[in-house]
Amino acid sequence: MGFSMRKIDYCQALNEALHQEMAKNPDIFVFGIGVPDHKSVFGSTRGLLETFGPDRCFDTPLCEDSMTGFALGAALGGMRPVHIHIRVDFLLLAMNQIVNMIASYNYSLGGKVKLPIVIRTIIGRGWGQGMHHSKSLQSYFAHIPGLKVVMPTTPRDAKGLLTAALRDNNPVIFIEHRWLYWAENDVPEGEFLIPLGQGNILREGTDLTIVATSWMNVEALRAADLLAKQGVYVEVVDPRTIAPLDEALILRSVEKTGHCLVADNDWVECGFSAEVAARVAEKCFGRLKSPVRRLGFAHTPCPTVRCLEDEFYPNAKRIVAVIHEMLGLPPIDLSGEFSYSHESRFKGPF
Amino acid sequence: MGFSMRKIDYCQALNEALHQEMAKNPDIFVFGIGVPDHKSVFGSTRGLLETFGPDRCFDTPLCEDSMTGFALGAALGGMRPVHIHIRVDFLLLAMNQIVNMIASYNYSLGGKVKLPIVIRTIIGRGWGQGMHHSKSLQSYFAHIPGLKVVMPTTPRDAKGLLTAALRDNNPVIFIEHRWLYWAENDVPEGEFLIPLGQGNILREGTDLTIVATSWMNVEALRAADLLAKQGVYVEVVDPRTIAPLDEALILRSVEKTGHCLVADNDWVECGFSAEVAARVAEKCFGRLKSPVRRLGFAHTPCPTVRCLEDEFYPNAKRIVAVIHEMLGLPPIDLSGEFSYSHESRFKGPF
Amino acid sequence: MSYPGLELYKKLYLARRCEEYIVKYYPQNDMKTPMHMSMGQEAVAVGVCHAVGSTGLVLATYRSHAAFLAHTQNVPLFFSELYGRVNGLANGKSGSMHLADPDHGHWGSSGIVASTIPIALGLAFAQKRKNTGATTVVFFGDGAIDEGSFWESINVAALMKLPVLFVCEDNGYAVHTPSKKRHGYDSIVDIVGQFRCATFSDDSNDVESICNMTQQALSIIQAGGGPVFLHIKCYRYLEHVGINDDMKDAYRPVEIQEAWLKKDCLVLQRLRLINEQGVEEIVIQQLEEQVETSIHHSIVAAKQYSSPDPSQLFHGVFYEEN
Amino acid sequence: MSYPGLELYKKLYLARRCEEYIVKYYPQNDMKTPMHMSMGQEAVAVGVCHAVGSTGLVLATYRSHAAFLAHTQNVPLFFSELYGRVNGLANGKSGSMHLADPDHGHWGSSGIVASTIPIALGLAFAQKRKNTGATTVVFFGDGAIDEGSFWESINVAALMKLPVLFVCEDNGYAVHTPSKKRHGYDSIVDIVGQFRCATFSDDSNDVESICNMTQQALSIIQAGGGPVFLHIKCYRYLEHVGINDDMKDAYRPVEIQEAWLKKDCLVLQRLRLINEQGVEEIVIQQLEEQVETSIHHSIVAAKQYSSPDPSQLFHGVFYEEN
Ligand SMILES: Cc1ncc(C[n+]2csc(CCOP(=O)(O)OP(=O)(O)O)c2C)c(N)n1
Ligand SMILES: Cc1ncc(C[n+]2csc(CCOP(=O)(O)OP(=O)(O)O)c2C)c(N)n1
Ligand SMILES: [Mg+2]
Ligand SMILES: [Mg+2]
Repeated sequence: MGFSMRKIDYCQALNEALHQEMAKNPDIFVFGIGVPDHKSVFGSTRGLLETFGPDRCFDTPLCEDSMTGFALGAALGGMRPVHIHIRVDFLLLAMNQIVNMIASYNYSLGGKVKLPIVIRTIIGRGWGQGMHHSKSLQSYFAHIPGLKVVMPTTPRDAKGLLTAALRDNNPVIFIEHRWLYWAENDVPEGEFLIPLGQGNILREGTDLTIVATSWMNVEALRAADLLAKQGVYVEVVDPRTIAPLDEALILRSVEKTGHCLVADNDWVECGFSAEVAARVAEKCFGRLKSPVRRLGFAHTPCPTVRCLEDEFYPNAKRIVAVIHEMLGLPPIDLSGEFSYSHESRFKGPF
Repeated sequence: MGFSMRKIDYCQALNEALHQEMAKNPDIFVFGIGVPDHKSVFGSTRGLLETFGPDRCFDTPLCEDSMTGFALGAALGGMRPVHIHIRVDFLLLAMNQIVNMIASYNYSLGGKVKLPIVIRTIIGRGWGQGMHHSKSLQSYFAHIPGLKVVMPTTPRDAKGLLTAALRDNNPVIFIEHRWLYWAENDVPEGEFLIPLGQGNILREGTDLTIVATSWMNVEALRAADLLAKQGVYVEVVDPRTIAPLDEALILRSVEKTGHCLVADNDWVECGFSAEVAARVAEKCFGRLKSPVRRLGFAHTPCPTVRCLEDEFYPNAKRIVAVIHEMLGLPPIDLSGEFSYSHESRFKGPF
Repeated sequence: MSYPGLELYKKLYLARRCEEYIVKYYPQNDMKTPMHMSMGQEAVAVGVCHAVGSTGLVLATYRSHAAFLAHTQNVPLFFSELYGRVNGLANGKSGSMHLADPDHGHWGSSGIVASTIPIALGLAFAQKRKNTGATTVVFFGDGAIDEGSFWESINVAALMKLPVLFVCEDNGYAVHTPSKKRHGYDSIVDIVGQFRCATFSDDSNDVESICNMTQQALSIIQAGGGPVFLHIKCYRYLEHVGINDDMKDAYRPVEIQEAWLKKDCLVLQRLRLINEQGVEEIVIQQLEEQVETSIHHSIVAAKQYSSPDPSQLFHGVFYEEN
Repeated sequence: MSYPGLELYKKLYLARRCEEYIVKYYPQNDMKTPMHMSMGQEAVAVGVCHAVGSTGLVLATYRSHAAFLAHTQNVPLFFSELYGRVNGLANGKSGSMHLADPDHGHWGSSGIVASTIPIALGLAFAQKRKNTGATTVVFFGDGAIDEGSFWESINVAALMKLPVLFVCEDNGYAVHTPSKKRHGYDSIVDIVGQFRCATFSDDSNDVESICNMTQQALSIIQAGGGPVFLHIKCYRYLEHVGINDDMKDAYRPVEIQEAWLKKDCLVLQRLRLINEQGVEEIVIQQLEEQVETSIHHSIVAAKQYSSPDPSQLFHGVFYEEN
């Protein structure tokens, strides 16, 4: 049970959490479309079939709705299912089982049973993923009582939070971002757990708080770098779990900085950014030096062509520009700065 | 095309809009589970089968997902489908077709086609409707670009907005509240239309703005009555369309009153109430006299038993209590005042 | 009980009388929950649940009463739940549409048509993995077979050879819409039979036939032969939801109702006990009284419990260790 | 064209060569859209679309190219869309996975498996209501038939006798998972045949057989006989998504690939033209060159258009009058 560190990537971190927890707990099994194939969900389920056998790592027909019901039934039967979807968009086929059934099932049983269900799902982006492979939907799940919602940003969080999700006795929607799969940082080797409901300060700062989710933390950190050159120090707060939300951490940061920008990896309208903005505006009332601002996807379906995709997604430069507005600073020329596009890695086929 | 008025109820208003528009436009047809049966969706589709025949008013097998795709296809083929669901909860089976397909279909065709699809659906409440017959979900639809979302409160609005929805060339989710079906007021006899995207001031006031949706407007008006006795005059703003939102109307009201409570007929977390609160807090920054507050369903599944149902739903008394807090007024005893429960009408069977 | 058919009759009688009490007391407006009555259809739930026995796991629909009572016989908590009392199965949170009693192998009912069918797959998978030998039974109506999740579930169960018994309670209607207006085929049994899933059908309304048929089905399942689909015709006596007769609405032909009334499952079984199984009527009457008394007591007891405390609202959303 | 099979060959050749050009130019990273290649499977799209003719309405999947090209032959806008140019079918918004061309009766492709199947129902209903006489064709894979919406749609089409042609392009795999790991039955055709839906199947990879079979299907549909289901075996030459061969991944047996390569649909049809239909090879070569040139020109032209203006992002979410 060492805490010795070494650099691994987000994908390996997810994979490691699964290996370690499945070795410990024979009730855990992973399943879903393509889960045991040679591509192993971008590598995140690698080795599970070989190590734990086809009873604990298996493929399914294409039927998201009924296999989600399957997960619920397996949990009722004392198992700990992990249902994996290669895109969040496909969960829209399973909303009845997730929202009508899973979320309220325990309530209808008087709260008596354990319902350890993990739904792992991946946000796509770039290279023409387009309107059917780019959704995020954290607000859909956070809106519903009875679901926990997790969005890890760093490899360390990916491992620690997935471990926590696998040990939780309640349904957890675990949303990963495809572009984060290549992120690398220090991750403890042994088992370790980050409790659900604890946010994380990714970077300390004094001048403004950015609350960011998933990939948007990468953009926020990059914006923080750009702003630091100007002597503006922003604090980047990653809630990590969307529900339950670590409101206290967010509020503490905003109390300190007096400014808050929410950069959510999703559409803005009725999204998680609205929830954070509403809470911050209410709870820090009178102590905010500027109105809470929000950034998210453009309010359009996600287009395929790159030049429109670039407009669709907010990025570090847009964050910088909004922060300049918020702080009353003159705009600066960022045209020389790069933007993330993962062109070289995330390209055709994909 | 007279504007002569007479009192009819919400259900008749819906029915009248359907009759008038179907008579005008042969491309409109209504369909869905139980739509032409003798109960005619609580009476709202009454007479359509007899008047327009089984080609334009028909029943379907129980398959929400594919019949929603059917609606999309029919619209592509030049028809104007109206798909009716007796509870909003059942739309969770159709989320793939609504969110992945309908909402972005025109975008994928370059915006070239008309997609006149109306999805009428009803919010249940009371008498043990419970967790599968009580959802509201306006934020789910408003979150997604490409959908319009309407929630009429008054019979007049029901008719005017349904007419507008039926004439719109885009998908409209039209959310009715079962308890409003008995509401009565003056409704023009002839064809008439309330444009989508226009809110309505249901009651003028100077001291505080309540932005309320659907049934919550009834509670808000009742709260306004109770408060008026104390000399507190609240303005009740009904957005009527959730998307596109008449932000200007809301902001104007809040600029006047300096206080805003959002009373949404839904869960609070990442809901429409968050969107309104975030916008008002941002746009009225510095001119608000108190933080924007929100009221909605308790963050639990909807329980069956009455005493818990009463806790689950916010009501006029809770609105009054929150407003007292907001305005710094001492609480008053409301125990003698009635609460709406529609006990006598909305009871078993149902 | 020494007579083979008497236990079956007792369960039929229990289900029927519980609902007759509901009809009687519902107008007092103290059971504030929408009632989808099983009356008329009891032979399905009783025949199947009796064969499956207490180790079986059951999932059902909002038309929950007969399946619940036949499997759990938990009359006291049944009424406590319908009355929304603090000692109810879910402290009044679930009501008639969501009845469940995991301690007695009843894993839930649902207000969403077809939604418990896929849950049965996972429950059955868990039994297989944990080698419990238990069979999972899921009840659903002829409306549920319209839904995609039914088809997906048949495919998955057949593919994975899951120990599931699918029971289609075909009362011919989804609310007021007859099957023929919803089905683009003649025989669901012929279709399901094309999957790797054995099928049986029955339209006798005879609880013993249904029980025997279920036993055959169970032997296939227990031999590892995968899922079995039972298609059982039946007739709903009352309106879709509620306690009233609705023949006045004229959507169901009177002749058909008459035919079914003639083979009422209680009448059939009671006659058989007397005429074929040599049970004296007095024995039956005693049994009936016994059931009657137990129901009566359960109702009286239920009413004496209080409603849950408002703070209960927030409990049970997530799992709570005891 | 005077030879009956030449037009079919031309369409096969067009689809194949367009994709070969994609394979050639994709590495230049200017077509930034995930490519699900039809290569190997062209006989299905071409045979069916040819029979259906230009009045037919087509819906397809993300494996969109062959069906799109066979039905619309709109090569210029096809490439403009793949290159994300302002003159593309949807100004670059739709890319490979969402190809559509309503002006030529192509009503859309989708990135969500099975999701265009129910859309076909409504499109067919509209044709029936408007008496256009047009048939709606929907293409989908063997993976799509796992989804509930497929089953719901077959039921609805059969029930409503809709003029729909369901075309299952069975390449034996959903991504890397073979049918037998996903299907709890032996024959989809036997199952669908139990609905009120005629069925046909083919595993010849012969475009003329497929075209003839489709003509038979159309005569049933046009006579008001309701929907027809075609089950057509085929083989995908490349990886699930992308332009590469993936036999190295070893999830598909080499023998099977070899067998299919032997009956490559272009080879079959080319040989038939020469050996059975008396077409001189030079005629074929001229045709090939002609197609080749048109593709080449389309690509050159597409590249010369500019990308859409960023402001385009906000257009087309809702219907805009011109
Ligand atoms: C998914 C869904 N769609 C629609 C409804 C509304 N509804 C409730 S019961 C019912 C009919 C179901 O018929 P069937 O399955 O035959 O069961 P029965 O009521 O006849 O026992 C319908 C349409 C629902 N509850 N869930
Ligand atoms: C609803 C849904 N689930 C999963 C996926 C991921 N996915 C994309 S293609 C595919 C396989 C589909 O197989 P099939 O229908 O046979 O079509 P093929 O690719 O073989 O042409 C899968 C699982 C998806 N796009 N949509
Ligand atoms: Mg029925
Ligand atoms: Mg395939």
